Amino acid sequence: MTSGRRGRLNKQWLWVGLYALTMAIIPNVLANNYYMKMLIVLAINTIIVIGLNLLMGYAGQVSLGHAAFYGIGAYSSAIMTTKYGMSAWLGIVAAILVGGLVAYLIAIPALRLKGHYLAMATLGFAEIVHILFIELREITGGTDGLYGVPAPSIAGFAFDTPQRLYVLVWMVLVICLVMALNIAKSRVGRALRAVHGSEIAAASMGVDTAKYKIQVFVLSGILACVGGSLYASMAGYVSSESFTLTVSITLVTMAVCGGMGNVWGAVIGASTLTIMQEYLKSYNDYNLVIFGAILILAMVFMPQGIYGAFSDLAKKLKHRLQAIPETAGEQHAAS
Amino acid sequence: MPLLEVENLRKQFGGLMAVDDVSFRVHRDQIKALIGPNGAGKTTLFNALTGVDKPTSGKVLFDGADITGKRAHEVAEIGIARTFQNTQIFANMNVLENVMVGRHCQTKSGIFSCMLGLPSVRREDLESEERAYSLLTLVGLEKKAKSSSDDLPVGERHLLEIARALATEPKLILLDEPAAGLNNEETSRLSDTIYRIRGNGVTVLLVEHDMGLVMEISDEVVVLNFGKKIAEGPPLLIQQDEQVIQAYLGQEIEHA
Amino acid sequence: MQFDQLLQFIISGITSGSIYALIALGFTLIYNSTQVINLAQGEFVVYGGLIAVSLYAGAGLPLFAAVLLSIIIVTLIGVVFERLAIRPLINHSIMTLIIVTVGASILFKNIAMIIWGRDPLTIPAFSGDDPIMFFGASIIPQSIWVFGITMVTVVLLQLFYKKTITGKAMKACSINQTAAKLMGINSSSIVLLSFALSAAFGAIAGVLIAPISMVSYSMGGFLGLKGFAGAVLGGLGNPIGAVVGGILLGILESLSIGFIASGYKDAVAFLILLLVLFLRPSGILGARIKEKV
Amino acid sequence: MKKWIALMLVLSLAIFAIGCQKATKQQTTDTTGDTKEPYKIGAVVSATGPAGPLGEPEKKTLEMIVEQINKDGGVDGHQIELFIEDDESNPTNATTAVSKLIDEKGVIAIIGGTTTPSTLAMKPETAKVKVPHIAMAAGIKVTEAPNEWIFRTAQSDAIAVQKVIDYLSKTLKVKKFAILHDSNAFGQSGATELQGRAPGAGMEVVGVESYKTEDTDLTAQLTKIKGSGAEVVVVWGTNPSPAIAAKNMKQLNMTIPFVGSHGIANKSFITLAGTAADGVVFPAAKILVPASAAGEQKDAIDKFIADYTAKYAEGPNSFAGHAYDAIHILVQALEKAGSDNEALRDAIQETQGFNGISGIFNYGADDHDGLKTSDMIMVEIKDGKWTEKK
Repeated sequence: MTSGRRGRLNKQWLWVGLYALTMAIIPNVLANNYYMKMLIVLAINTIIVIGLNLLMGYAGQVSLGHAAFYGIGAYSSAIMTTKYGMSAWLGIVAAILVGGLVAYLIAIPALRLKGHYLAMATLGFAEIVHILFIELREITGGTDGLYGVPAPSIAGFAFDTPQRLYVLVWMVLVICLVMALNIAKSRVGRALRAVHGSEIAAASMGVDTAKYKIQVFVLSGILACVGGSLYASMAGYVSSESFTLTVSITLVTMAVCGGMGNVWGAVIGASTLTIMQEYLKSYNDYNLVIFGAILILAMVFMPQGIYGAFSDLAKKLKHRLQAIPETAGEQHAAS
Repeated sequence: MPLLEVENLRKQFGGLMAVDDVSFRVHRDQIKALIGPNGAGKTTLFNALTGVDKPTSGKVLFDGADITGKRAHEVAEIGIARTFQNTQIFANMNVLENVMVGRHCQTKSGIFSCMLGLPSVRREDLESEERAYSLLTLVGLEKKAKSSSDDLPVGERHLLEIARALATEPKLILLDEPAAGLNNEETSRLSDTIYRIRGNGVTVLLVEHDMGLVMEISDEVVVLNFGKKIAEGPPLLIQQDEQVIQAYLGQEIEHA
Repeated sequence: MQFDQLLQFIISGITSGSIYALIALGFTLIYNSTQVINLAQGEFVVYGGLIAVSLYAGAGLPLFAAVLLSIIIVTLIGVVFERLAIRPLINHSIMTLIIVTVGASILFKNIAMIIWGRDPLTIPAFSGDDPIMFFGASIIPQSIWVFGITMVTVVLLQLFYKKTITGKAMKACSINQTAAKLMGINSSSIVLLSFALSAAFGAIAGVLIAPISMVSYSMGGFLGLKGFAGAVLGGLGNPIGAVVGGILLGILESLSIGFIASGYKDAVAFLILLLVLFLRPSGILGARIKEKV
Repeated sequence: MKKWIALMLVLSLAIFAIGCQKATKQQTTDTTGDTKEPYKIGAVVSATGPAGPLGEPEKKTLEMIVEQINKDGGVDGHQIELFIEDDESNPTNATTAVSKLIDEKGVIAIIGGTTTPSTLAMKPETAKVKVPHIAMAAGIKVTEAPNEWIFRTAQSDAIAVQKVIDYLSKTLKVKKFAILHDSNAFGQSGATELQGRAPGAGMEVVGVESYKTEDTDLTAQLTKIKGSGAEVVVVWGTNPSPAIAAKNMKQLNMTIPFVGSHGIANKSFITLAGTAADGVVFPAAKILVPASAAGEQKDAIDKFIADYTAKYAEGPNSFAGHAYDAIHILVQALEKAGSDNEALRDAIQETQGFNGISGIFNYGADDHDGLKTSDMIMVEIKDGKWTEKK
């Protein structure tokens, strides 16, 4: 039995390796700034959605406010580098610290709320943050935003082109993915899923539900901040318009479409939707009409998300394959 | 010293006194039953004991220590585990993982070591898995270890909850109507399981409607009616208690 | 601050608040029957307004006919939406259904953009633009329409819940769906009815605000957000709570313009909303959520 | 069953959309045989999202003008191939759109964006790869240094604001005014500039109130302004909010003058505000009152209005004018210097006396805005019509 478990784990790391390899090969095939930028955006979305999936898919706590953390990460980096002349690395550290602290402070009261009340609270929080981005002009540059955010560099090597920055983003992405997978299959991952399954039963098993809810909220907030910080380095420019409610909802949509409660679901959801959104842009005014329709259909036909649909399909195929020898034999006899 | 002492416990919801001044003791290695007509306050009492609800007044002592008003997860860590009348299975996990959640109190890895996948985490995980597996064997669910817990029939859900509660390695286990939804054969297997649990040194307090089972396995019975304790004693005495008969008869007349 | 100024702030707040309240009512109905937050609720408002504009200015119908017909059309849209997208998923997770409503809101919004264009449109006020003075504060007749119809709607809804069999069934469904099903209540037709009614409420809000604030294809998200906030503030699931929450939100915004700073009005309103939730996790008039074990 | 119906509905919708797409593509590629390589030009506009009403006419204008130029034989025999990207009013999209245009499509110059945040997001991108960039956004920071590669055709907020300040202090001769502005980039930039310039003209800003673009009622803000002792209220935003403000002022019986921004320089404002629009004064390009222009500029404006109206069955607004100016300035420079980026940039910078819709452009090494306050006029709405206010 334990050997079976080992086998499964190894297979999982095989997937991680394949994924990391693919993500590393793509830039060699599609080497232009545009594709690189889209790939960076895709990777950033993936990082954020992985966090969101831990929060929503595993622990069952809805957040409609992750654009706020995305923005806090981006603004922290931008402010630290452009206003205080710190290095981009310190910007990222600042983003993590500020974002983590804010997430912690909001999590304590907010996670006492349930379901849609929690959704509203996170949404309200994100709206407040968005307004602060606009109104605190001294710090945030108001609606003009902040520009001239430098790219990080190591010993003279600056990650200042999309190609170079992608290397950094790729590393962060793989690290986040591995960490998320580790959490998912661990004691903490089970505790999170228990909180989702039944909060009372989880508590009765000794799971400190409040603690884990706060931890996972802070973790997902930090991942969004990291994403924001990388975004600031890529764009060199930060403005409040990039962190609206629409962005929060898009992130949640990615998590749900990919498949909740599975880290790979987050990867699939973020990648598919990012590519699809960009591709559909060529349809101009019809772009979002098609996107909306696809979204509805995706949910109608794959209510468990893409990952859920495919794992169901795989299971069915497996059953079929196991059943084939007998039925095939019968068919031969009949003919 | 008794394992569990309940002293003058009260729980009030608005104007309703759901548990009213109840006191009783559970001794080590006992199987004690808590019975009473519907709405007598049994589950409320369980909730108050396990920290799901805060008691309005009164005291709960466990192993001599005051645990009144402790939160549910703290109560579990101290050594009281429970099952639920409306089963609270983690439907998003398979059967084995459900039991592994029960190992939570007995393991330590925090979020950082889990994130990094440290060797200690892996060791702990394997240990939990093995222990969970043997508990599933105890309740007879080992064949379903990898199935989705959401597909289990009601009776097996109760068994799974028992295995999960045992995984916390409690000194006292509270079973809330474990026989609900079981057929006769399953019920008799359940009573074997309960004996085995006690055999492993775990004290049992159960709420149950199946009087046959209660009278068969319990050492002592506490009877609640309208939140008040109306009788306590060995099964044979309880069966003859005038007040108890009244309480149950009264209910039957109401129902008819 | 002078009294008439304060009164004007409160009247301004009630004007916007009544609109939020009507939208919040729509949220409440769908929430009660499905536990779903319909993020396309704001689009019903937009369609109500825009279709009325087309019927009035485009097809040349009399104002009241245009308004009425628009409400009917939007109700039908709500019905079709429920049949095609909600019905097949009714037993799936609430998050899945919410994403369906997200998809619907994107779809509706951009179809509206293609049909009606990007510029805001308007219809004339129901009974003129001449303001009415009220203790030194002024109010336009359309605002009275908004407030009045909101009140009438909530009263009718209460009567419907209390006096009619369908209404009672609807209420039963909101309290306990399984039990209602066991009692022989056809919960799927209740869900359909709730979508129809909440589309109608949205459309009513749309035709009422078209003369005051104009309608454009893009305003649905914003209105939906305010309606949702109002519904949560009042306590999800309670129609009276929705109205109280919506109007309170409007007043909060307008008072924070008066006493704090207009740039922060939404921030202040949301901050108070958060504080209310932290103190009363189920809103002002919401029932306490209690898990039964 | 219902699932399949829904699927079919959407599939047909998708096929329909693809059809439309093909149709428009055919339009742009339907050119007569030529030997020279086409010039590829990219544009980023906010055709959808909150800034859609501004970006859409820009897009239409660009398409129309490029079609005209190609029909007339192109630029020195080069056809123009135009690629337009919609940033959905989101600066994140603008940065990727610029890369798409430059790296994938290989454009030699960029026009856009519509909004200041989008343009500011694009600015470092075009500068990095040294592609000439003509912006259509008004924010002052757009052409602030470093501005080697960026020019613009929209009147900078500085000009529009100066026009308003002059009007307030010289024509109306008031001492105190209040500002009501949108909290978006357009409104915030205008408000900041107004506050900065008021003291220099001997005026005091007695109230600054803001609103969100979607707000349904502005009486609360106006009530506060009413109590502030302002002699004029300056409303800085785009439709529909200024129209709501005009109506709300009437409701509150506020008789002080309403001075708008160039954001309401379109018919929509008059339609929405109805009689409340009467007497509203705002700065605008001369396209609103073509009679205010003279000579060649007037001819250009007249022709543009005629062409645009003929093609789209509606009149162009001043945002359409920004696009007209941008594409024409670019084409002139291409004719002069060809497609080499340095040469093209220098040629744009040397643009002198170009008769555009928004004014007569004179770029220079220190001036990438090219317009003066005299290129704008103050317009008053009288009986639903625009007239020049002198």
